[in-house]
Amino acid sequence: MPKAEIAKKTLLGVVPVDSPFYRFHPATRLMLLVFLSVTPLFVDLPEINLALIAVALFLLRWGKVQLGQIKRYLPLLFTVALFMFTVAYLAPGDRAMLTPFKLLGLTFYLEPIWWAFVSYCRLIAMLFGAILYFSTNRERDLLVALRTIRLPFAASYVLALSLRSAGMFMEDFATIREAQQARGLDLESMSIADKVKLYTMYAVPLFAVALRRADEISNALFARGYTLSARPATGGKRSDYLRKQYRLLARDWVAIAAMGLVFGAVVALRIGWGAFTDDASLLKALFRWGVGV
Amino acid sequence: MTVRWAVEVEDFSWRYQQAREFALRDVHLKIPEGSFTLVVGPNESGKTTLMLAIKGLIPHSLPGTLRGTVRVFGQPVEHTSAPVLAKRVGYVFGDPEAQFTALTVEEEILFGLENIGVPEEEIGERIRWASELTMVADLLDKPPYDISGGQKQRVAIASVLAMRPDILILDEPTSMIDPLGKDQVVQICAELKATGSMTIIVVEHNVEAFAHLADQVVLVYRGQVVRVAPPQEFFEDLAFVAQHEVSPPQVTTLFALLRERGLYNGALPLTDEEGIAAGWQLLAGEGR
Amino acid sequence: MATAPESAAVGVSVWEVEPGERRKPGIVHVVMMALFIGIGIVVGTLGSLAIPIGFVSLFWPGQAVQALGGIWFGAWGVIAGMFFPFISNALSGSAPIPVSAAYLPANFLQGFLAAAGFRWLKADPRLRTWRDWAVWVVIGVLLANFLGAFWGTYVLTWFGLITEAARPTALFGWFIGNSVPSLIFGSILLKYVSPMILRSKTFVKGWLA
Amino acid sequence: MALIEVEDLRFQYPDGTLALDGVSLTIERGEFVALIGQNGSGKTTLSKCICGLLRPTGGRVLVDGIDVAKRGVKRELVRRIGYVFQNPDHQLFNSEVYDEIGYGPKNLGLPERERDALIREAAAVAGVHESLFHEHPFFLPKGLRQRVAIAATLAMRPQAIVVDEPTTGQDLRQSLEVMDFLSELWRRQGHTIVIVTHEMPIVAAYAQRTIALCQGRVLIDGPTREVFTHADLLAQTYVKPPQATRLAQTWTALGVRPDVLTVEELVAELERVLAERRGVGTRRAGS
Repeated sequence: MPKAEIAKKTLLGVVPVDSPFYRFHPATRLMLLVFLSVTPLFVDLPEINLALIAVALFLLRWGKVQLGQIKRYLPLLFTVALFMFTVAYLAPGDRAMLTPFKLLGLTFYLEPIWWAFVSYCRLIAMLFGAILYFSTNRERDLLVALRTIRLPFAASYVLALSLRSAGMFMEDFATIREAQQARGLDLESMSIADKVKLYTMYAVPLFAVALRRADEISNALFARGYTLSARPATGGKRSDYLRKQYRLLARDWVAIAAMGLVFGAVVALRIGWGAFTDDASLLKALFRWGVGV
Repeated sequence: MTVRWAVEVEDFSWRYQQAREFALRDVHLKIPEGSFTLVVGPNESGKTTLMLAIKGLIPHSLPGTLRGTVRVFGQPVEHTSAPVLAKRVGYVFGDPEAQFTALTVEEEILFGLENIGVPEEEIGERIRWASELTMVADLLDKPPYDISGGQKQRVAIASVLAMRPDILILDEPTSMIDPLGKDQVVQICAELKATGSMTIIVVEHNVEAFAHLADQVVLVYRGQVVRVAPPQEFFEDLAFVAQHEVSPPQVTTLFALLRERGLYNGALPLTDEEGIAAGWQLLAGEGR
Repeated sequence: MATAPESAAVGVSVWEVEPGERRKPGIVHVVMMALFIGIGIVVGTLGSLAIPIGFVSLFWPGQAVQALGGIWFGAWGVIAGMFFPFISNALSGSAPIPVSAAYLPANFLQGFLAAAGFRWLKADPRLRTWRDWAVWVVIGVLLANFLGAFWGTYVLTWFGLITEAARPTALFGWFIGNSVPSLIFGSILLKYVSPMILRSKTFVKGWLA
Repeated sequence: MALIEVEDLRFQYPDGTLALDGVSLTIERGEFVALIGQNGSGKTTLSKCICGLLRPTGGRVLVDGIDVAKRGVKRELVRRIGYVFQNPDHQLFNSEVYDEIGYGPKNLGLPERERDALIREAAAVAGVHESLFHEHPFFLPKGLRQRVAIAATLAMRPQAIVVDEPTTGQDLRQSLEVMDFLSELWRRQGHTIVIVTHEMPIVAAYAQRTIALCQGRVLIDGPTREVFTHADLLAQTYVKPPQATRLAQTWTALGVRPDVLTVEELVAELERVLAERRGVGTRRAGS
């Protein structure tokens, strides 16, 4: 029966069983998320953001993530693009100041369309940071990382508990849905209005279960000596066994330093020298040439 | 030799805040150190309330009206803090799912250890000890919600055992799990009893599985402790037991009925083994 | 409807602390906050995935969760409402972390306004009178969502995700798109779930307990 | 035609676990069946497939001739088979007991008068007193909530009901109450009853027929009395026959029947054997 596992389920997604990422400290991996999510804020130049996306894709491959998994983000990537370009088309701003061009018989304006493209590249680059993170980190890694950067135990504990409870509610949700079907609810032949009412039928049992669970869990916490301050019985500092299982190694420091340097350089170049604006974009030139303006 | 009492409940009454009636009335109960106690009685009779009082959840985190005292190793529970109580009394709840809060089995086990201030150097060793005893050592890396019901219950026990409490309370530990899981929980209890270092209290409907381990059986009925006796003696009066809505082991009922019919006059067996032997004696050994 | 005789005396507000009643924050509040973040993650994620328009929440029942959290669980609920969108946005891929961070003030307001409105004006979360309804609709839904949409669209233009010219339209769309599910989803929950919450230990009368 | 026909049923969960691996069986009208087996043996999956709550990945289930996986048959189906969940909290969502029980009939689009009659009848049968009709189900004790859940299922007048772990967490009296009540439905009203359970004494005392599953296949299926004589086979799915049966089986060499189910039966059996033996014994004593 046991088959060779290549992927492990987590509450938030799926991660590979074995990945070169795991050689890095969870805090380093969290830094990568921050780096990939924040750097695009300082970059307009779409080439660089596209390059960051390429880097994220490369890292996904390198990290042995099955690319099939990120398919679920595709509809979103598409609708976001559709939305942004439609907005740019319908509400371009003061038309007198803009450069019009024709395509497929419609009149577009260069600046808003181009700006939508620039923003889209930036947004997707940031999103890929999160996709990469949740595809290569388990919840436990997130906790260790947060504790390594000295988030108080109580806060990281609430986070762990809420992630765990999100998982439980997903399960409850599935059971509740079955329970409603068992009572003659035919989802397939329902109108939208009925589906809205459906929310109550899910929400009431969901909250009923949650209220009972709140009682049970708080009793369980008391039983195991947890107090609001999360300070141990002996007074003094709480030991942190989990965090001590991980050590920041030379390669972690190198990776963090590299990301820090690149980020610092980007910020300095952007603010000090006005670099990474879209003026320098070859794609923009290409685009202009393509639409003939 | 004087007996040291692990638990002394004196004149204890308790009413939950929104309830009209007292859940427990004038309860007296003493549990000797190192003993194994089986608590029986119908649902809503006050068994769990009594356990919550020993654990200190009453009155520490449940509102209500209290009379009398509960002492654990001589100390009134009311004046003992949660972390200190956690070291004294371990509590395993009936539904293992409901007490899990961590994302892996290992974190589940170490959570309590950090709460009671066990130093980091010792934590690893305690995790190993508790997980081996409960046969969950190979699950440490798994999420606690992604394992079977029996495994969940053993993880719950491990996470309490790791704190090495002086008293271990198991509140209906087998009610939610499959037959294999039940057997394993009973086996763990037997092993713990054999080490002799812990005072164990088990609340159960499944009397059949635990009766033979018990030093004393406590019957809670309508908010009162109505009987405390060693198991053999406890099940002697089957009419009394049945009247209080407790099901004795089938083997005990069997021989009690045979005795009523004048076919048997030995001691009432509590386990398969005792029953089988008594049966052979009865049928093959020329009756009396 | 709510014509059944209630044990609570007429005129006694659910927010009144009864004589002899001791209220202090406990573990159960922290646990409920965590569970509520969990519920928010589920509702928020499913809401975003159902109609994937990404960062713009055109049909996002999450605001209802924020408002209810504040009403039922006071500060605990407001905090929960501030942080669950971080996770649900990341999970559904609908907004990257910096955008989620920029939404924080709006997330705070969307929970806080309802919480404060119900407490200050002594409105009943079970929506028993027209006055309760008015407080809910005007403060909990319309005002909260207007401010939320105002700030949210500001964030979007700030990140260059929509054009300045599109902002009024986006604001209007966001406001309507969030108010409608809030009104439907939130009203139903207030009506049907509040009776359970009010009788539970987790209900918060003041801000912390 | 059998009420429930299961043909080569397979079910694979999205994570790849094969829960059912080719199950075939038929359940006739008016049977009282127990589904047993270790956790993960597939009993809950099977019972949910039978009620059309899970869509099988292979094979099919016919209830009264209707393929349960077909679209648009839900309403047809609930009038034939009802499912009671283990945790009533997952099922109850109305703020009054009366509406809760009436939810199913309302889904079926029945007129109010007819609905009211069904609700009152189902409540009476399930032991939910009319004085509870306006209570909030959430605040009732667990035993009562379970009854409300059963009443809600009964109100749709299904010919068969499937109950998942009816006695888990219940004490002696409550277990007997629930089981006696199901037994009554079966005996008096001719319902087909399927229970999913770990409690072998309950199976022995109530179920006419027992189906043991192991790793997604039928391990053994037959009259309960016969099934429990195969202790070695049942051990594969970690099920032990009730204590009375186990004891009897260790005394077969002494002339005790191996297929007793309850303590009462065993007492009678021992009396019989003893009486015989005493006859033999006196004779031997004389020699």
